[in-house]
Amino acid sequence: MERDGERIEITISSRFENIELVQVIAEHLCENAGLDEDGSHWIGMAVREAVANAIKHGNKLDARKKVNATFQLHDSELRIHISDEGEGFDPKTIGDPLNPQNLMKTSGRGIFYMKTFMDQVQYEFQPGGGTSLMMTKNLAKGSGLASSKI
Amino acid sequence: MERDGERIEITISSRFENIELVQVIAEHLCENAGLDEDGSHWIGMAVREAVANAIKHGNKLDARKKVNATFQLHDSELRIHISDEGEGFDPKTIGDPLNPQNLMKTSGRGIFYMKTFMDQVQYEFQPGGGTSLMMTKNLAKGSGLASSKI
Amino acid sequence: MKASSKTIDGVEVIKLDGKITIGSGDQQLREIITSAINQGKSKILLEMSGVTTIDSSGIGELVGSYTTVTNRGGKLKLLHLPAKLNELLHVTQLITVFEVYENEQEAVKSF
Amino acid sequence: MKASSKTIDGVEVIKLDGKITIGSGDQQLREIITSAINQGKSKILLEMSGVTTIDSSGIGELVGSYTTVTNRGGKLKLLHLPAKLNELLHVTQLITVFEVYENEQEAVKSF
Ligand SMILES: Nc1ncnc2c1ncn2[C@@H]1O[C@H](COP(=O)(O)OP(=O)(O)O)[C@@H](O)[C@H]1O
Ligand SMILES: Nc1ncnc2c1ncn2[C@@H]1O[C@H](COP(=O)(O)OP(=O)(O)O)[C@@H](O)[C@H]1O
Repeated sequence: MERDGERIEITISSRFENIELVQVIAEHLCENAGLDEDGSHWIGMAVREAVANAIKHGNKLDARKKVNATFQLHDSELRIHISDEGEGFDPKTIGDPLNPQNLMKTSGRGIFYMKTFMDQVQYEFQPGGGTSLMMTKNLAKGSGLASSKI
Repeated sequence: MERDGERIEITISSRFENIELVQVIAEHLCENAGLDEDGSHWIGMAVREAVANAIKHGNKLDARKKVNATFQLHDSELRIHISDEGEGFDPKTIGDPLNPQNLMKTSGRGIFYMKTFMDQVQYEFQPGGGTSLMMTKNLAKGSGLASSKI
Repeated sequence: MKASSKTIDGVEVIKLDGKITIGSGDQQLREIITSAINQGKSKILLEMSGVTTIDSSGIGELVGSYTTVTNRGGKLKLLHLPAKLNELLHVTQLITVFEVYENEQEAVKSF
Repeated sequence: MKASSKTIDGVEVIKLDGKITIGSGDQQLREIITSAINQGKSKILLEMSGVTTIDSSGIGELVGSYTTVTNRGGKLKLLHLPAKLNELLHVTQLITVFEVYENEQEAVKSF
């Protein structure tokens, strides 16, 4: 594929209005890589959730703190890396939103959506603070939710 | 304005398909800042021309070479900085596309369009090679072409 | 996000348009529901066809709206779900919580 | 970019749709014009209403097309310019070069 080895990087300050900037990059990249509108949309949504968490829970809406996103395309694998300057968290403590006692909660579905739309979702925490999230998606396998998960 | 001090940075490899990624960032930022669709479009077009030049004339389509774009918003002034890893050029040698002898040329209108849509267009060349372009636009002054230049 | 409402046979039909996402639309939705309830409305039908984007915060706010209305003895139902919103409610099993209609008349009658 | 064509009274009406930008659409436009000329067409009307984006490369390619057709003794005219393309031709004074029509019948008759 001609776009192999592609790497795009974007840095934003921690404002909700900027989420969309990272989301459109993700969607455009996916469409450039030949994914259909739906497939691109679901990946864009995973990115939206990841960036929202980085801004809200990571950087706690401090606009001086940055969120960095990189997109890499190798063969047909898209790797998305999103990092913030926050204090991290323990992914093991995150509840399952499908658990009946969580069903009616007003939050707690962001990571679940990321896992639904992406093949892999993996957190790493830097010693100096900061959350680093790596998500991957094989674009050749069929796009997102409708075709692969339902 | 609440978005003062905003800074967005994006790095792409030198492929024409990536021009649009930088363009959409520009357009979204302008719309977020309250500019109308037309005004945002013209700024997006100036960015498109600048990135196309960086890819084509600067990095000579070498996909390993990067183009970097930063967008900064201070008060209502948008500063856009676009740099490549090319060998630079002498802006004084660039012809005027309105000159009758250039009118029918098939190229040479990119910088002219940038100057039409932006308030300031300024080139700098790094000692180690590389072209650095700074464009500014006062978003409060009315948007782009239709209202300010024609 | 924009909202407009009309009353049909005692049912408050609120049409939501645009984004219901974090920081834009999510709080608005809460305010809309709160104000409807404060005006004594207890039968609320959200017309969703104009919702262009929703994220987990928007979904959470829909759940919160449902709970708020139900706790006050009212009913909140959904009309005309866009395909993507439908899928988002499906994967989170929230589709089992909401009554969803494809026809306004039918939806209004069901209250 | 996509192109489709029809012939009306000996005029080749070519409808261009999509982007005419660097690396996508600009070379295509050149090929379309070359192939029309090679097929002996000399009256060419480009229907532009479906052109969503054009950049300086696309504008340059339009100028190149004009020159190619004119040099072969033919004529190239434009129909239904979108507002933004119109402005791009205005600021570069290229609007003085092209004959532009808003009505297909009129445009066809003018050849
Ligand atoms: N980047 C992050 N930095 C710190 N904490 C995070 C981050 N991302 C997620 N979390 C934690 O994980 C929890 C679950 O996240 P999520 O599933 O997206 O739901 P929600 O954001 O609605 O709480 C958050 O409430 C937060 O405590
Ligand atoms: N980033 C750059 N690096 C090197 N040369 C450049 C760059 N940008 C512009 N130029 C030079 O300036 C000329 C004019 O550019 P422009 O007005 O955009 O027209 P065009 O790209 O159609 O030639 C180019 O042909 C090129 O020689």
